[in-house]
Amino acid sequence: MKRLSSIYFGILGVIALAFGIADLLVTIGGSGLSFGILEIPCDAFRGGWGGLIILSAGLFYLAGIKNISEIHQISKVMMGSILIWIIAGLDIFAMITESIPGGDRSWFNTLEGFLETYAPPYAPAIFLLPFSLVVFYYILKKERNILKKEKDEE
Amino acid sequence: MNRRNIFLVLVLMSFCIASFAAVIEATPDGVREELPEYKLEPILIYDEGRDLLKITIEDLAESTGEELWECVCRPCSFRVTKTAISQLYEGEEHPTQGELKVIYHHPSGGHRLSFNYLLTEDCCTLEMPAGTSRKKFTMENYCYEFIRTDTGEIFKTRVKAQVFPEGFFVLREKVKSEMATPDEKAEFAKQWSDTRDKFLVMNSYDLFEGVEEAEEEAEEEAPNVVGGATFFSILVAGLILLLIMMYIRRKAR
Amino acid sequence: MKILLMGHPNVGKSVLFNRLTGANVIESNYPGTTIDYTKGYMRVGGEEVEVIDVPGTFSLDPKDKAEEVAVKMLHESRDATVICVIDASKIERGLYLVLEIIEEGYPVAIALNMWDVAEDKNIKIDVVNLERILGVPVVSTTAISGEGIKELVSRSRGTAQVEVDDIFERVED
Amino acid sequence: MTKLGVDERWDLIDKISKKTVTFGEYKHTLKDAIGELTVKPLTGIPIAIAVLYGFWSFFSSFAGFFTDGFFVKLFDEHWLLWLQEIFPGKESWLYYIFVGDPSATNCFEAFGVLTSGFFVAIGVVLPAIVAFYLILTLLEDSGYLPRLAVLIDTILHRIGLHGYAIVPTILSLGCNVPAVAATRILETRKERFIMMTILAIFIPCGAQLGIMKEVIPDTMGFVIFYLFMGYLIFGFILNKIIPGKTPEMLIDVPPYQMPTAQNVGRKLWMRTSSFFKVALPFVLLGCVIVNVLYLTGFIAWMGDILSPLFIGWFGVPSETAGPLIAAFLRKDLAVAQLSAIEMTKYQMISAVVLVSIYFPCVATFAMMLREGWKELLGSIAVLAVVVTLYGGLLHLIWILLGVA
Repeated sequence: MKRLSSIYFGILGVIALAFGIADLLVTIGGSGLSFGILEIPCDAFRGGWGGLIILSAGLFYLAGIKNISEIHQISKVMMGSILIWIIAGLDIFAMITESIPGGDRSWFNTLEGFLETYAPPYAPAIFLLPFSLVVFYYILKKERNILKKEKDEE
Repeated sequence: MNRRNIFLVLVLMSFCIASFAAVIEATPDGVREELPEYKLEPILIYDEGRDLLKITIEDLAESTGEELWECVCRPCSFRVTKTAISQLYEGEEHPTQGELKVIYHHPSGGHRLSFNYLLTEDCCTLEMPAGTSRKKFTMENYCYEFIRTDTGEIFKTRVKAQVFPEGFFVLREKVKSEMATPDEKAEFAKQWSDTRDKFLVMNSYDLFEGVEEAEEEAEEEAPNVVGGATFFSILVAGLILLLIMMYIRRKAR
Repeated sequence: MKILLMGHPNVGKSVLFNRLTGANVIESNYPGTTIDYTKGYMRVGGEEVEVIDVPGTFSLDPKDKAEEVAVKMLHESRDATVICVIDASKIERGLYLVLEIIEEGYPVAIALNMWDVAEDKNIKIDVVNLERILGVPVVSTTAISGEGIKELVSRSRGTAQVEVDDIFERVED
Repeated sequence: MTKLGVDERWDLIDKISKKTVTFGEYKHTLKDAIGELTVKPLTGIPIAIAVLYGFWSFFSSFAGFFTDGFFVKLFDEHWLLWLQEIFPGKESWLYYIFVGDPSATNCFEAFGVLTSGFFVAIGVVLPAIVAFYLILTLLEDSGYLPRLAVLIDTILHRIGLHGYAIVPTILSLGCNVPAVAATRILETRKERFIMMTILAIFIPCGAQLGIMKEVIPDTMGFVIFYLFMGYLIFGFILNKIIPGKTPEMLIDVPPYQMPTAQNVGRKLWMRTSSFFKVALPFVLLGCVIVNVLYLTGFIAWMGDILSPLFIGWFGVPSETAGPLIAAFLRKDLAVAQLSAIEMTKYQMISAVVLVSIYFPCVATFAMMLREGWKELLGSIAVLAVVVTLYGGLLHLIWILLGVA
């Protein structure tokens, strides 16, 4: 089980690292890029600053995969996920705050307009989000077998 | 270790400089000299002294030191300036030199000299788009932004793709780097002459994007409601799941 | 009746204070200094009780302005009952201040706060025995969730002065 | 009452704890491991960067949602039109002060107390302040803020402040008024003076950041970077000049815990209401005074006197004298007035930097007065030096860049 999770988070770390570097390069490059539903933003805030954070999330993952069952190593993996949640979460929050007001036409957005703000393309962080949630499963499993061990001791 | 870095940087720099200087922009040989039948209105523009100049395309070619048939850039910059003026100024209104600014993306002397002559030196700025150089042109080089400084109005346009024949730039690159075969050169000379003539003959809304006369309604790509709906439902489902899990954990404690 | 809430900084004193006093809270400034403290009121058994959230202090010999104010406030209210808030996961540090206040002759009640943190860290405290030795009410509380607050309030009203020498005896047997 | 000596007390405590406390085998929980990550510099700094990104992103989405989404529409299409209709005496100076110039299409440019005063106070500043204090309280209650302070202590110590000075600094991004109040956390007068001065001068307040975002979106990055550099440099200089030493920082870092909604709500309410009780009256008062000064031509007169200084030394057109003086009362209005003046991009950067350095808004001025008038005079002296030096330096940079 341990081997599988360190491989999983190793791959996730490399992908996050790649996305972070892509963000930074695109921002330096000057014009945004998009392939299908993935869009790499080119503004200094989301691309540059955000890219830097996704990059460090990747580093956290990679730093955490060696003998992953040890508590300090899981915390690094967990921190990698937390960084991704910050970026992706706030991107989604930005989408939500964008979708509700109706601009100059009406007070509130039309349903079609509302849904349209959630349409692709999305920033890289949102693609990493579902994969970063796997760390929860791993922690819950670890807690369950700690409880089991305690029960065996009593 | 850092000695190796410095060496690496030096190599890189020299490579850039070499490639940059290689290309000298000139008229390709074997070009048709006779010009087609064309009728172009002169550009009307006040100079600093407030008297109205009438600049025809021939004056432009003469004053910038080349025969009209020798260059594509002069007709192109003439026509794009003429179009911009017709878009930014109504009826009897004419621009004054120094009041109309242009940002162009074509590094050739033809463009620079023409714009400087038409609009005066400090109104013209060249910005090289990423990924293009003197040797390698793309459609990106044929975009222009005209700014009326008194009102702040901006007219953005670019040459339409169909003005350049298929594979024109690839062929040009080959010719420029002396790797073209003789008949490729001849083919390029022919395409080059055709393009030049188009700038003399075609009317402006066929040459340039965003010109009102032929109002082709840009179909606003349909809002991707379906994509938005799926993402939103996944989001809501995820949140509900999270709340249930939190509730269970609190209950368990 | 007046209650002083004392203890180290960051042991959850103000959270406990919010629990005790509800909404009617006044942010005031100790005269002559720039140190703020909050004062509030609560009704216990039909009686109006004034509760003061004293600035955090590590001991009764002050090392900075805030501690000076804490000691002054203590000495100004001779008749007050003191609720000492201790971080249950770091009990020894808390007891030092408790003993100092007991020596000053104030009736004291102890709130072993952050009880949940102590449990997470697997620290077990024999509250009954501690109460027997110190001779003052000791109540385990988790201010954030509100557990133990009612018991703390009711038992702190009945507390009385205690002699340090008696504690010495009780700790032996 | 027998008094114990220190050692006797510790013996007694040992005896008591032996009898009552049994330590189970203490396993490092995940929470502690993560806590450690946030404090150690190598891993702590990227986390701090991420938290500040979160802080800023939440702030702009939240504030944007209310301001651009609803308040702009509410104020411009309903409040302004209604006021312009019912307010008596179109041309009278009373009308001019309260409603501003009748031809204005949006509250932002009307410059009347009831129109742009209210719009800025409620439309722009309220959401900014609420968003701001919400995040700050969450960081405080969760226990992350003290750790951030520990992390930043080394950097801040070089400019004579200790880690906890990060709190007033972040606070002043919301509004300078609570920040000046928050400087009370610092112990010595020297630290408090340094903090108050560089805070009032270099950190633009929330409302002004909002307006900057609208007026000069592309060059905003330069302005903030430039101000932040000033913050560090002048902090360093002040620390060297003023006698006295800065004490070592003694912070007790609390364990991480989930902030409770009730506690956060109470703190948020207390801070926002205290802002409105203290700052809002001054904001509106400032608006009245600015209009009166404009009406009586005082600002124009001041402009002529100062114009050699502006053109020669700062390299900005003389019309900016008006907004600069208005900046004393209301920084955010000044930035808006600047956008109406015709100048090059670089002059605009200088002008906005000057306006944000030039003077804290009158509400901050009053708060500093409350802290002690000697400090206030000291701050004004430092301010005068900073303005001439910094403004001239910027102008020099533009000249060297050949863009003057």
